Amino acid sequence: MDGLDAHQLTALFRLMSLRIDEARHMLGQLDGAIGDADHGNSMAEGFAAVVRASVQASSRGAGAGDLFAIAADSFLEAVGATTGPLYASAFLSAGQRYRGMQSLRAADIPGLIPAFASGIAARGKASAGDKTMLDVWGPAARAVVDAQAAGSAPLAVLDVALEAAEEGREATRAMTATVGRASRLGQRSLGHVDPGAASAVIIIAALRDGLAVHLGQGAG
Amino acid sequence: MDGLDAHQLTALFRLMSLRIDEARHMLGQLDGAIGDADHGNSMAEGFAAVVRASVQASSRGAGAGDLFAIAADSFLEAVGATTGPLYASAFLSAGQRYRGMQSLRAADIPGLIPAFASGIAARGKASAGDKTMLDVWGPAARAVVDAQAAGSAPLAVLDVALEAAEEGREATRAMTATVGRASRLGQRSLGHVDPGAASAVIIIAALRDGLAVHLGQGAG
Amino acid sequence: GKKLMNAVKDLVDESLAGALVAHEALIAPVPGTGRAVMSRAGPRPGKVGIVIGGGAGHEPGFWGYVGKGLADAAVVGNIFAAPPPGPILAASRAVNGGAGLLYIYGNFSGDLMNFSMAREMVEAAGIPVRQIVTNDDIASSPPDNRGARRGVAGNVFVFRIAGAAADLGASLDACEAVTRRAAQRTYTMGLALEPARLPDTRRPSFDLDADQMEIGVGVHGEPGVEQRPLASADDAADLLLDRILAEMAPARGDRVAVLVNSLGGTPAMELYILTRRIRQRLKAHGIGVHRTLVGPFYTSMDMQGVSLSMIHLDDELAALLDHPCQAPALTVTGQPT
Amino acid sequence: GKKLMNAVKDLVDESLAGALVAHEALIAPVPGTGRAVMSRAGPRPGKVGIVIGGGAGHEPGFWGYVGKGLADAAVVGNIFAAPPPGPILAASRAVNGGAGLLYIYGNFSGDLMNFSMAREMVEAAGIPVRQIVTNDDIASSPPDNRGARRGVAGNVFVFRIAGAAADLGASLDACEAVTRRAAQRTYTMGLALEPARLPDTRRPSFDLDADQMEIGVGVHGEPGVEQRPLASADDAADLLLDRILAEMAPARGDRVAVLVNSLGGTPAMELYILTRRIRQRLKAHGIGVHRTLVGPFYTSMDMQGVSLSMIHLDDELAALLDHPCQAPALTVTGQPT
Ligand SMILES: Nc1ncnc2c1ncn2[C@@H]1O[C@H](COP(=O)(O)OP(=O)(O)O)[C@@H](O)[C@H]1O
Ligand SMILES: Nc1ncnc2c1ncn2[C@@H]1O[C@H](COP(=O)(O)OP(=O)(O)O)[C@@H](O)[C@H]1O
Ligand SMILES: [Mg+2]
Ligand SMILES: [Mg+2]
Ligand SMILES: [Mg+2]
Ligand SMILES: [Mg+2]
Repeated sequence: MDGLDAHQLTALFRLMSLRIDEARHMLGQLDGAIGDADHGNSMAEGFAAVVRASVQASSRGAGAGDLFAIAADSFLEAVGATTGPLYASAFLSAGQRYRGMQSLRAADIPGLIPAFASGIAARGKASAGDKTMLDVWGPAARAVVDAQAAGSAPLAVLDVALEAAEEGREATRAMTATVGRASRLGQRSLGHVDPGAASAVIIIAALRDGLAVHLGQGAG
Repeated sequence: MDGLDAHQLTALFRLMSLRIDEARHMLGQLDGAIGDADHGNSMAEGFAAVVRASVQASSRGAGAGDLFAIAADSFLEAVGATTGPLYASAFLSAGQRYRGMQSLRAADIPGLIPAFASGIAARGKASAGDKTMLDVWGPAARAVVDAQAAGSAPLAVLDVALEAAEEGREATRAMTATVGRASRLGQRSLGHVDPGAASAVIIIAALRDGLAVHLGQGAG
Repeated sequence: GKKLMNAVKDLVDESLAGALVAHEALIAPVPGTGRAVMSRAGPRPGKVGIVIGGGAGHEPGFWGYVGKGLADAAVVGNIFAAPPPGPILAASRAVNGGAGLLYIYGNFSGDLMNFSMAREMVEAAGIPVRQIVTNDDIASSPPDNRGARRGVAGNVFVFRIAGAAADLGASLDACEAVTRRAAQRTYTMGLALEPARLPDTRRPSFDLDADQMEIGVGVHGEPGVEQRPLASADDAADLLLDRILAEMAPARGDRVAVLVNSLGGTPAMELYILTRRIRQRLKAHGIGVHRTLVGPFYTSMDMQGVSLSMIHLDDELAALLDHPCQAPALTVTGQPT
Repeated sequence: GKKLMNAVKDLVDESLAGALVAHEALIAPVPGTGRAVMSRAGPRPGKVGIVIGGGAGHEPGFWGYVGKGLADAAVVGNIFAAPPPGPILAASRAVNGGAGLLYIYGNFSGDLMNFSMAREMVEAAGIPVRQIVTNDDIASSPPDNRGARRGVAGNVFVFRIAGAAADLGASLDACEAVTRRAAQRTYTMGLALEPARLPDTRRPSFDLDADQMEIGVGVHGEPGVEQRPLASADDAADLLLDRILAEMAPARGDRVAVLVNSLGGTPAMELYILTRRIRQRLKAHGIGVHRTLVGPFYTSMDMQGVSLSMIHLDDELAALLDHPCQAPALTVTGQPT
């Protein structure tokens, strides 16, 4: 019962979708302060589309590894915007990592984070400190790699990733946006949490809690 | 010192203008409740134009009796609207009554009211009870005629005219508008004072007070 | 309640001045008055002159409908107040082409009095004048008292018909007859989400709660006939359309033209949502739509809300609607739109 | 915060559906997607295809600029969100006339990414694509970093130039070159009196006190660059114009075209007051105005406010602006306007 098949991976996506949906207004408000207030809607619609497509694909017998490309497509076409291409790249990069796998082992799950980080970095070409979601995905990915190298168990890896993610999110407060919509505010973006950073933390937390549930260990 | 020359008549118009201007917002609010809220502005601009034209005309040596046609014209062209033609007719009708007079005697002054009433009635073709300014000018005009027939002094005549005017204004509350803009409200106009009735009372009160000042008897 | 303006007293003159420069190729001031504009295309000898007008605050009404194939002159009063006879007279003289004049204006006591006074003076000068007093606003009086109704956004169709007929060389009698038929076959109903605010006081012209809409508003901030809880776009569209269809009573296969009008503060996105519903329902009724106009054609300053106007066409009216025109607020080319 | 709408999730689709019926003679859906429209006049073999687009909420942007002499297709995303590659791809295929495609869109990271992804796919199918990324909003970044600026209402001029050039048969190279020059010579600056309200929350997209205005707002409810006390119309016009003139640096005798744009909730009366001032000042500077557009051309839902756009013309650009076009939101006839 250690592995996640397509249905179980879909359940993981559903948890992400649920958590993002709960945070929809909060994310909209964060985006409103420095952008156009739609980040909550974009993320919520994107993940809802991912869940719909994953349910269909897994009921057609798709393998867990096949879901990522499907997720990429459905997120992208439901959302467009900045987050559509970024998370589509994230899912595609994960899809490459897990290509052909019928189910993912628990030990494979933390690897999602570096995969997402590299997909987002490749598409968005942001640098650390630009006040974007990469300021969460980047540190979280490094935390995963370090913890795996130290031999930590999957959930423990995700625990340190989440910690790094939260630190990354808080660090965006002190950054001035230099890419994306908020960059036009210049110094006025200072003091505000980046919305994309905030939603990234929610996804990572859902990943951790979803894996914990799957492993029968409850939410952290 | 009993008569009013053009300058003194202009002073009377100026008092009307002043009083109407003070009531501008109140009249706008009354009109807002059942019409388009512009009655205060229309009346204020109309009387301001009357004063400007009368000052010019009297400094050019016009007689008091000549001012009325000039007032009619300036009121009309400054205002348009419903009140423009109505008060233009009122002034023209007074102009006919006082045609050729260099100055008006105090005893001539109350006659302004029936002159105004007949001018307004001729132009607007409203009936008593239609909830218009005529529900003030009509009763006030009858009060003037009755008091003059009874031999009252000019100020006393204006006192009873004002009383009748105020009663007429209050009576419009219980009327349903059947002409003018407010007629489209049907029963919803009930309970509201007609703005044109309210401004008519102000003019009559200014006429009374202006004559009192002129006669050295102070405001009533 | 914020507005971009300078002194309140200059509001009308300054916005008119802006219209005259923005559309200088199409319209020009009428000599001798600051409150009337005329078409650069007119007057044409032998053509009936069309003079329209009313209070300010309805921009692009009325100057937006002056141009070739539309009105020859527009006269503008103070905010929500009929223009006095002076500028009407000046406009009448300026656009007289020797074939008589047709005045078109909404049914308001002020407009009636001032245009009638001007008409008397113009006729005294030997120029024949006919008047069409529009009364398309079905909310403002019951059908058996149609003559008491206000004239509102449906004016756009009436101006259009008169302008086209005159441009095609119709006589004064013929212009008057077809314009009167157009006016009789035009129906409008409006609703507001927020009242207009008067420029001087910035106060709302009527009170409306945060969850209410006002049904049957006029275009001068007059209150409507009832308040209802704010409805969905589809329900709002139905409410307007049902009332109009009930009076117009078109048969399957009949044709109409439709105007979904912003009262000033309602943006295009919302107008088009209503348009969609209205067109769906007309289709279900088997009613053809010859032309659909959507936008701020006849406003009530910054009022938030919409009005729906429909004209019940016959072949002649439909053809006149297709006749080319070019004016600041309405251009019809030979091409389909 | 009241809006006429049905379910929030249907807002974009329903308003697009309304546009398609209201302007059915001019625009049609692109096959295979619900989020793109194409001109009934195209595609024309041998003509460069112009594809424009961006988020919804800017109505009549973007579909209002599709028609003969303007864009061939417009792609629309969710509210204030760039469209995904799918409908861009569908539109590209639908309007390909064999002479290549020109994409024109505003400089936002979402639009850049999605249009670029679509472009890769279209080019992989053997159709050459060029892109013009507009950045006319001078408030959004200093002149030495013009490439970081947003693309806003000045798009109307850029679409117009590209559409005219393509209609006249220019090659893809030539279309791209003249459109790029137009984009480089276009400047916009906006200010808001009231923020837009998002349809789902009805919350203002930024906070603004009752006596303040927000200078340098974008068209997506992004906050501007500073707040100031609400100014008179003339001062507001000066503020916008001064900034634009400082960058454009036109010489006496130069010519421009002007767009005084409502951001959604500002009525015509106010726009024309600003227009008057802007034209007066341009005249004082000896700058000729070739064309003036006034109205809700590029909105930000129901935001109250205005933007001023100006394009610094040369002979070729001026001639292209005069080339006839017919689209839902802009008709230019052979006649002067
Ligand atoms: N180039 C980029 N790389 C990574 N993340 C980015 C980039 N540009 C923007 N972002 C992220 O996108 C978020 C905004 O997303 P969203 O509001 O959905 O899109 P939009 O800005 O198009 O409205 C920002 O908070 C930021 O985290
Ligand atoms: N036919 C009429 N005869 C007399 N008074 C009238 C008539 N029609 C309207 N009124 C008066 O005009 C007043 C409204 O004037 P005003 O607000 O200035 O004009 P408008 O209704 O054109 O905005 C009403 O309160 C009423 O007293
Ligand atoms: Mg955003
Ligand atoms: Mg009034
Ligand atoms: Mg009025
Ligand atoms: Mg966005």
